[in-house]
Amino acid sequence: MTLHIVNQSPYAGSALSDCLNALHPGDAVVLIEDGVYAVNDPRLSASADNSFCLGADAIARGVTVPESIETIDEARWVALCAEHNPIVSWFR
Amino acid sequence: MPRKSILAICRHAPYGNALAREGLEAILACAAMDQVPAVLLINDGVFLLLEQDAQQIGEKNLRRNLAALPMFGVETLHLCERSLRERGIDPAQLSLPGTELKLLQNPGAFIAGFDQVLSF
Amino acid sequence: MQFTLVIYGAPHASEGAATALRFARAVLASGHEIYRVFFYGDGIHNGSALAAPPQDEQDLLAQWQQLQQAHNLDLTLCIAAAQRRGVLSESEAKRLEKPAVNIAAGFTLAGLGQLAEAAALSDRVVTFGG
Amino acid sequence: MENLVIEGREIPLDKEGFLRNLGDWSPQVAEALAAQENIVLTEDHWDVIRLLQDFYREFELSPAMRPLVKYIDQHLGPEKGRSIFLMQLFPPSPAKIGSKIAGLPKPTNCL
Repeated sequence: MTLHIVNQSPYAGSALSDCLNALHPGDAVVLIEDGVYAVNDPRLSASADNSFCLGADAIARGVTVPESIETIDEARWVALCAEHNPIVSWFR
Repeated sequence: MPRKSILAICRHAPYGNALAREGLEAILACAAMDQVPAVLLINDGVFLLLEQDAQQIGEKNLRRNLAALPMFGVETLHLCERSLRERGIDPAQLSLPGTELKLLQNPGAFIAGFDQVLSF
Repeated sequence: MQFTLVIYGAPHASEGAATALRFARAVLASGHEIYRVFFYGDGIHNGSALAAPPQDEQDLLAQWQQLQQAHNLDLTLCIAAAQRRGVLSESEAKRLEKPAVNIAAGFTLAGLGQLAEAAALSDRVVTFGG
Repeated sequence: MENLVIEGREIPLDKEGFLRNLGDWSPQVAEALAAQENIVLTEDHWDVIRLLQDFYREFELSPAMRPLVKYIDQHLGPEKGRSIFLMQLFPPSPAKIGSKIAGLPKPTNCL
């Protein structure tokens, strides 16, 4: 199962939608950096079964993460990377 | 070296971002090292296939670099059909000498089949 | 598990390298290993010895160097990307007839083959976009 | 590396013996560059030099060993499309030495 990492605000570019268009059932999505601005994006909840958000990046930006998305720390992010294969980054 | 299946995803348009050129360079280098990757052009990466005259802006022609892939052992290019349609490109009009162009309807399933992905 | 990190962002220009540093620490703290950190594109600027950020901002170079020393990390700058952007070792500066050397201690210049090799030999490759 | 002098005109070379100005290339310059590598150009050398230049025009890349072998195989046949053939012509590093003599850009030291 693929782990997708998105680091761009959905308002700034297409990284999130590009990612969601390449999602396979069971894949997971991790929002990091400006990607955390996507926590309330309806497309995310509609397409992704498993969504995660890097807590430090959300707190740093004053973004509140809804309960539908699991807030994770760096250790959990690493564990997700170990559990999934391959890992794809969507950026800029 | 142990065999790992490697996929290179190119999703940036040529010239506006160095990643289009440097991504291709990385693909050529992997292939020259006998780690021939599969290549997927998706999102703006499909623009690499357009006929182009980069001399106009003092750049080297990236479509020509792309055309070198078969010499390095990459004989198939995978294209995201949706990305082409969204950009008004008719897949039937595309060709690259020496290269088989394969359209993908479901890039997610394709990506999931690899061990490693290099994103450019 | 062996991780390879690929970094495209210049320090203080994009967040990628700082995020990668946090990720790298977490990888090591979780008992995994880092096979290589490969700096590509603008990411090669992370290996410039001449960066001098203000005292009240994070010093990414010093942090990479500390981590490198503590864990004997392989920090590789892509030589082609570095030549274009002007991060040179002593031998490259000599070969290319350039007036200065600015690669930081702890970093090495090497070819893209090192990325291919890392992709083949590590268990996971994680890209940190610019 | 000392500069070349061809018919009274000075052709500047860089430290590694590559042309500083690629526009200076001519068959005579190629002979002189080859002489610096202790190579006397034969018809086989010229076939490869022309193919190196064609490769560069076609792909805008200086070829690495593997693609060069494949390209030569396509144009001169399998007898010559072998690394041993190239090693004999342009030792010890055919892609690099051949590119230098053919007047292609200096490789980026990448591989």
